[in-house]
Amino acid sequence: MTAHPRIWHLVLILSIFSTPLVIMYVYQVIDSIASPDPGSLIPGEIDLSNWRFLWERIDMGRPSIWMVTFNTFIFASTTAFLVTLLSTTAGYALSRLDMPGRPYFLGGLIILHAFPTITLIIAIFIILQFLGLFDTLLGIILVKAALELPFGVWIMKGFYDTVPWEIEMAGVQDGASRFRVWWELVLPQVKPGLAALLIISFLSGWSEFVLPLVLAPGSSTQVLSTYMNAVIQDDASADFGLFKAIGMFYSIPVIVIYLVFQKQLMNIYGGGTKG
Amino acid sequence: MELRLENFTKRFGDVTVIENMDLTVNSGEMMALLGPSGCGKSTTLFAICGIHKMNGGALYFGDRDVTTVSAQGRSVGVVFQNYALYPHMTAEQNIGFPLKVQRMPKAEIRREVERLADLVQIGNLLDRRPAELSGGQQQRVALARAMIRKPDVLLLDEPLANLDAKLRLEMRSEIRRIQRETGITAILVTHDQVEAMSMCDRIALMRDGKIVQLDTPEQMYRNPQSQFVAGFLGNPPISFLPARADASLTLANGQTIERPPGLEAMGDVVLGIRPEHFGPQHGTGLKGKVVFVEPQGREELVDVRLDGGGDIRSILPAGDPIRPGETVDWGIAPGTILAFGPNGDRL
Amino acid sequence: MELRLENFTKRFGDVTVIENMDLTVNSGEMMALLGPSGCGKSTTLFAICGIHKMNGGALYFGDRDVTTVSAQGRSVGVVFQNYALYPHMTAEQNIGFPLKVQRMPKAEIRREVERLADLVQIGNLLDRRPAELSGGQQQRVALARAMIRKPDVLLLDEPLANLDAKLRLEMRSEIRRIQRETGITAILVTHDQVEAMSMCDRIALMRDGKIVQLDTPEQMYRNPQSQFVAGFLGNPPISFLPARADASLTLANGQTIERPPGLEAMGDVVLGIRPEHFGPQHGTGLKGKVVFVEPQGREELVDVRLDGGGDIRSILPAGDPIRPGETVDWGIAPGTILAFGPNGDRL
Amino acid sequence: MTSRMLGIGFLSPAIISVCIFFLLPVLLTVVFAFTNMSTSTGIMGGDYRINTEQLRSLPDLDVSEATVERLETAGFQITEAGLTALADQFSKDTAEELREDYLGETFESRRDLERVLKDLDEPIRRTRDRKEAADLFAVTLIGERFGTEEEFRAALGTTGIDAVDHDVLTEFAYTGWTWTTDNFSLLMELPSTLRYAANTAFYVVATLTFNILFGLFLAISTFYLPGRLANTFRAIWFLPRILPPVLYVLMWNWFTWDNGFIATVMGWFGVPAKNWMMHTSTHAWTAIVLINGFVGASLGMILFSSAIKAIPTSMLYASEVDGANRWQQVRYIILPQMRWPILFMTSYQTLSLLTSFEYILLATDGGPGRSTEVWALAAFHTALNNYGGNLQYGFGAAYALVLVFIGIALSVAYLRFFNFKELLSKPRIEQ
Amino acid sequence: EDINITVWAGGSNDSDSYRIEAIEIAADILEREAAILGEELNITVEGRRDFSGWDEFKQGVTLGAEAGTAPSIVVTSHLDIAPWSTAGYIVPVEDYVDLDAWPLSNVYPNLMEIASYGGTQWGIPQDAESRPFFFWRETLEGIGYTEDQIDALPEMVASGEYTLANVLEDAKKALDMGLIEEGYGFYPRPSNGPDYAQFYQSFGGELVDPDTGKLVLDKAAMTEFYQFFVDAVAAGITRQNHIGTDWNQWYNEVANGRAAFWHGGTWHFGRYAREGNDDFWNTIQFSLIPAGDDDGRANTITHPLVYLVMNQEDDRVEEIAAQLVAIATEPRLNSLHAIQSNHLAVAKAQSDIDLYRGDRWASEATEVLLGAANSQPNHLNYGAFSEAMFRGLEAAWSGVQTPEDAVAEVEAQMRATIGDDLIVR
Ligand SMILES: Nc1ncnc2c1ncn2[C@@H]1O[C@H](COP(=O)(O)OP(=O)(O)OP(=O)(O)O)[C@@H](O)[C@H]1O
Ligand SMILES: Nc1ncnc2c1ncn2[C@@H]1O[C@H](COP(=O)(O)OP(=O)(O)OP(=O)(O)O)[C@@H](O)[C@H]1O
Ligand SMILES: [Mg+2]
Ligand SMILES: [Mg+2]
Repeated sequence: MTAHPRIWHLVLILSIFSTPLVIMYVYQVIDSIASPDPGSLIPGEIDLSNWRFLWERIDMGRPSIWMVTFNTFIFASTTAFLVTLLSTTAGYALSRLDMPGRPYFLGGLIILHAFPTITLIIAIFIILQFLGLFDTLLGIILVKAALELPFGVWIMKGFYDTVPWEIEMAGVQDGASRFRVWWELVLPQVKPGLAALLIISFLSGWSEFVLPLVLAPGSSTQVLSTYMNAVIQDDASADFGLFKAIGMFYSIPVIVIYLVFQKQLMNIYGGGTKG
Repeated sequence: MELRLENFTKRFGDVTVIENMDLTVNSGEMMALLGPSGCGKSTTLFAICGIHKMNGGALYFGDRDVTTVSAQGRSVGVVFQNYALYPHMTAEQNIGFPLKVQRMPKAEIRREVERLADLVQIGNLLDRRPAELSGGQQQRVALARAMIRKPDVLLLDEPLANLDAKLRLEMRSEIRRIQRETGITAILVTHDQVEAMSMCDRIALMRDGKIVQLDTPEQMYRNPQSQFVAGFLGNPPISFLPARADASLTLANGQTIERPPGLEAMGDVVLGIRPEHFGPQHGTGLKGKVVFVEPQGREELVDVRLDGGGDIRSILPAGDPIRPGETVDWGIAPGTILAFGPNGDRL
Repeated sequence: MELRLENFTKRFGDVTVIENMDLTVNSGEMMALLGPSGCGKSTTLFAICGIHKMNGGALYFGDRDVTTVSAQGRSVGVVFQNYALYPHMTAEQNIGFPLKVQRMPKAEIRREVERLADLVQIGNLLDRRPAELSGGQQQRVALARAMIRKPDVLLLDEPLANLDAKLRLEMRSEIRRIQRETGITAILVTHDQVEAMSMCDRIALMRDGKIVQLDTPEQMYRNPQSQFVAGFLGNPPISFLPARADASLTLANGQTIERPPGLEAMGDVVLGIRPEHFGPQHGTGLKGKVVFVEPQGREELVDVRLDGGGDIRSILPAGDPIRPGETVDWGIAPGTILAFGPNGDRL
Repeated sequence: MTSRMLGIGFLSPAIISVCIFFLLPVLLTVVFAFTNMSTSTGIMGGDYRINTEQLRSLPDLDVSEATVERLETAGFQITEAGLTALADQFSKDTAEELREDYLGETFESRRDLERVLKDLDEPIRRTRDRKEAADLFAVTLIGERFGTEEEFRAALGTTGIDAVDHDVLTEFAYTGWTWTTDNFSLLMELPSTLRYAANTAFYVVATLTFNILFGLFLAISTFYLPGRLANTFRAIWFLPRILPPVLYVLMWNWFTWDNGFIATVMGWFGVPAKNWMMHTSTHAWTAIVLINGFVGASLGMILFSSAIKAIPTSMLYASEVDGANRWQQVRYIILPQMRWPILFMTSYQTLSLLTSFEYILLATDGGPGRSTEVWALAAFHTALNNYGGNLQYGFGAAYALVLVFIGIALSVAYLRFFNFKELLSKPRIEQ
Repeated sequence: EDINITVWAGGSNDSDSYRIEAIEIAADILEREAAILGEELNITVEGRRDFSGWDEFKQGVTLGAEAGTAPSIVVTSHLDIAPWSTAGYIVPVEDYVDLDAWPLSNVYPNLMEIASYGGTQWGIPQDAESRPFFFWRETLEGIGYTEDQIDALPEMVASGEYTLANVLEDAKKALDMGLIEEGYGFYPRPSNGPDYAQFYQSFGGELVDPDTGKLVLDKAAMTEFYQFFVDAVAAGITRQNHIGTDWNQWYNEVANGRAAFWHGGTWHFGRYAREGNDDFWNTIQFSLIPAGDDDGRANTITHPLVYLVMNQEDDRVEEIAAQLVAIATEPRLNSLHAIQSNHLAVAKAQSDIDLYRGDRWASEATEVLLGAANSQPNHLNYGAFSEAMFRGLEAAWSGVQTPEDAVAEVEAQMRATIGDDLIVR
């Protein structure tokens, strides 16, 4: 766009609105390493004791942060992997393959895409319990993956839709089977989609709170969100510095992923939800 | 290899796009499928290569009935309009892909790829990916890929549509050269009459899913079987003038022209006059006023509005000092008038 | 209104796209900005309409210095390549938009829109949205929208690029007619030489951000100031043959041609021979073999490979029985050879 | 491989998991909504038992007084049959001793009998054995649990209850869940229903309005800013979307609590410290709308930004040379062309907001005074999370079912926004 | 023989660690007993108390019980006995242990009664406590009380001479005199808890009808109870947005005299020290919850946590678990918890243990409070009752509804959810 002399108006309004967020971000960082005195906003001395949770248990009743982090990582990455895997095949089938019932699958997909999933949690509990997967990481992984699937399939279908039909036709014409065409010719074209979906579902898993809270309440299946919430709720020790340090620790991967994959993230949210 | 389409019918849902079409392409011939947008050219091509199923009729490659053979099983090379190169593969991998799926040994693939690369003259570009190639180079890679399996038939779907004017000129002769050199039977789908005429041995001109005329380019230009064909070919396009035929031809504006020899019909006719056949060099006979002059370098396009109504176009070598507004009295080259009946058929 | 660009310089970041360009378009004149892709045509246009700021120089509309006036403040009408119609508005709303933003009363807008719609002959299409209009009709709407403010200058950025061949022909004369009727000063940006030559009073041929020649179409075709200009204009394109000039002209292949009168240079030159100036009708003199014949309806394009090397193209009326492989001995029309020095300048 | 086979193969993993964790739960939710399932009924079926607590409400029941009497007094009786069994399973001497001293005697509770067994000369020493021994003399079924209906009816027989009353008692004693439509009549009756519905409506409308308007504002304003600045603002506003909700809400808590940022800053101006999130329901609503709104605006910003980017620049140029100023450009060119994304965001967000409660749960948990309790949160509280501990699965499912219906209805409407016809177009390779 | 015992303790933090450790010690003892009998018993005890709150804990236990992954022993509110026993999640301890024998025979009978339901002894009390009313001495002195008057306060409260009306009055006075800040006159617990049933009782409310065993909604008492809080807000001595105040902030404030009157748990005693108040006896006075008016009575509620044995696939685990619970009830073991966490004894003999007797707080509190303490009823629908009661209070307190409207809504809510088991007065 052409440069405009009155841009500072916009910048001013935007800045005003952004101030609360920025303050939150800034103090999120400051307080985790140097808590100000109560009633003051000026940070005190650098104080790494808020980070003690890294090397000691903040409360003997709680699991170690490292185990929780490990759980979270397993949960998020496995979910992301599953979602991506299933979406990749299903998205292709819906986008490209001529098969009976395709319109119904597509319609169903859209309905599910917009479906209120969290209300189903009681019923999901029953199913998990029936499968013997209640209070296991595997259980919440499967549930989370299934709930994310409609979104994932939708995204992947969108990416497949942009691959020119001619590429596929050329592949068929060159003598390759449909499977081979998919694997060798089409899949490489949707790599950005795969990456984006992988990132998004990882982030979504990393942040998930309600599912682990309800469906995996045990100590050994704690994830960072439930761990952090438990620490915050614990009325024996309110220490915002500690919370914020844990929060920092929790959000570092998110920030890193954001910085590295900014483009893909913006794309998927823009492109993935288009009609 | 001869290609024969018999009674070909294609429907999409309820809509019949092509009905009972017959087409024979001789061995080694290059045939154009020419026609306006939506007439069914691509549909025919997709049926021949097996990407679409035929709803009726049969397709033969030589004596082999391939009607129900899958696309993978037919030996057809196709060049798509936007090249359809695999963007993640180098030119070499693109060209070699058809052999790779046949599990041919690497060394052999390499040899074949080089042979084809030489044929299309891109031997030095084999490591590049499509994005690093110019349009013409991509076109060549696509051609090489289509040819590497030594297919029975080569199909080209508007192969030049995405190239700029100069490249189009170049690739036109290039494709023709390669087709001649390999002697492959080829079908070219296009809606550009210049391409069809300049590249092909014969042209099948289609309209609404039917072949309206199948002829050599010269024949089709000189001897169109209908007003539609006459209007479709020729650049600048032919001018049509309605007239009444009796002893002579009386134009709607009242001017008269001599009956061309051989024209027997009487009553309402439409006359077709090509721009190169109307001009001062052809004598006199039609009076009018120049309304528009378009210089085009070596030639000038002149629109003449006849006295009493009716526009007629002329193309003249550049340099004649003609100005809009000038009144003219120009003639028509004898024996060049095409006459059509009210239904559009040639008389 | 006369338009004057003085010392115009435009940089994007570090890259200087245009440096110190001068251009004057006379009042009521239609000027083509012609040149290959990326030469800076659109950049110049955007500077004139005020969408881009100029990094140096000045722009005058008549006597008014508009260099620092915003796009909204200049009175220019622009037709964009893809028409840039507002898809959510009807044709009427599109055309009326420039007046609406000036808060003109509705009734007046309506009257003006009708006037323009009549001018571009789409009076019956005013309720349709762009998606319901054909390419040519969209083009007309865009034209009407550009003209409704009675702008000082009309700018057209490749207005015909997206139209098919027939429509292009039609819109070419249409745009020219409207420009003539309204007497507006216009600039047409195009990379199609035919468009530039057929529509404009003068052509500014650009290359790499510079105007290399500014002339009438005829002059530019007949009298190109450089090899680049000669190569850029003409369809089919001119053929170039390197030669040595001494007493006569000796081609690289050893054949000799007579020196054209007026050529004074000695040493290495490049000869430019237009296809219409080489052929049997011009006598004999150059021997070679026909390598390729491309029928194009009323004409045939013939590529001749000269004995000893070098290709030269000829265009002949259709119907001459020429076949590839034939040996020929054709001449060049006297006085038509263009000679260029090693640096490409006309000698 | 035909596309048919390949398609089925490619789809089935996704379909299976969606069926198990998506469709099946929907069905189960429908089923549960028609039960009285709760913590006390359990989920997997129940037992049969009557305890002393229930004895008190026996008179309300349609059974004879004799039955009530019998149930209350049956107790433990030393009978010959019991003694024989005791002799078999434990010791003859004990049985003998018991017969001599207590034959025919009735004990009101097992504990009394146990004491006797313990105090014999030949006592039964181990606690568990004593309990088993005592059970041999049980006539009463009070306090006993029976796994199946047959066992319970048999016990009724043993106790000597009139067969006429068996059916009523069996039903009375069943602890598992039963079918009922009470959940829905309860929903109709409860005054809170209306309030939660109103809360939800307010929440959805307010948040949605904020989301869309502010999302639009962000998208449009960053569009006009030079790259660096725009990216900075985008980053600031994108983070709420991807930050874990627990952390994001913690930041808000810090911002608004009594010793938090606002309170501290307001303190400088003499405003007494208060909890700016929970002070009144207005504060709570403001916080809720902002917390959710920032996240929603974040999504809106991204979606709308890409929609704006999709508008051809030439169209914007055109409007500039047509004389439109920036505001007119936004008003007449950009906004009208964002109709579809706005519509999409609206319907999509409506659904998400209707069913989302994560942020509210973490921020106010419905308070103060349930003023921010929305429908989905009420479902969660009722079914899974309350201080009382008696979780009402069936009632919670009824709450959820309402949302499920709204969800389906909205999704179908939403289908129409998508150009569904286009989806139906057939794949272009027919094999 | 290897036995795995899992213990989940709700609402516990570091100072409550003996809830689990006592089981561990008991396991050691039981192993040794077995060893003497020549059996090799190997008990692994696994404890867990990292729950976000009671809500999550209960949800985890019930869903776990449904899924068959429930712990062997839970430490939870006695109120859970009714629903959990009905659902079959827990098994009666009386099936496995001799209630007439040491140490269970030594447990206060009223506590044992609280841990039973429907005539069955389901659990064993784990600790006892009570929820007294606290006064900040300095503030009272500031408004004119002498030291003796302050010392006599508990009796005045007990006898009904000093009522909640006086509390309002005194707090207002303190506020007007600037001894306290606005909102710090009466500073109640910031979240739902049994404490609030006490105020209902203060105004003459009865939780359960002793004859029929049905729950009782005394509308008049309930309205007055709500009105008291509304009045407190109106007088500026209680904050309208008090509910939801951070617990840590709350502890810190009451321990250091920011509030004039408040109420809390006996276990807060230790917390006050941790918040820097080492001089409880000279700074704080405590009593029963004062009567609301002349109809009401001073009272306090004890809300013991209980050990419950959860239904397991393997009976043997249940048996061992029950025995561990019994052993953990040994006075010495239980005193460890009582003193460390400032709870009260569950067994009479604990008063004879030096550790316990040496603790002034434990002894005095037991004396002043425990005798008069009643408890909430074990009733299937009590959860719904208490939930509705608190929500109503919250609505009135925060000004969302008037006390009358709130009570009306509570009544509707209770009638709908409790139905036949409710008596409305
Ligand atoms: N998959 C399809 N479903 C329904 N109708 C179709 C389909 N493909 C093509 N058609 C219709 O069949 C007719 C012929 O289409 P076809 O693509 O063969 O035209 P074409 O001659 O190749 O045109 P163009 O020059 O525009 O490519 C058109 O009317 C088109 O709308
Ligand atoms: N916004 C820009 N930033 C940087 N470089 C630019 C920008 N716009 C144009 N250029 C460069 O300026 C040069 C001239 O561009 P311009 O668009 O004017 O070419 P053009 O003559 O219109 O070409 P075309 O016929 O392809 O439209 C090109 O090299 C182009 O890469
Ligand atoms: Mg086509
Ligand atoms: Mg351009």
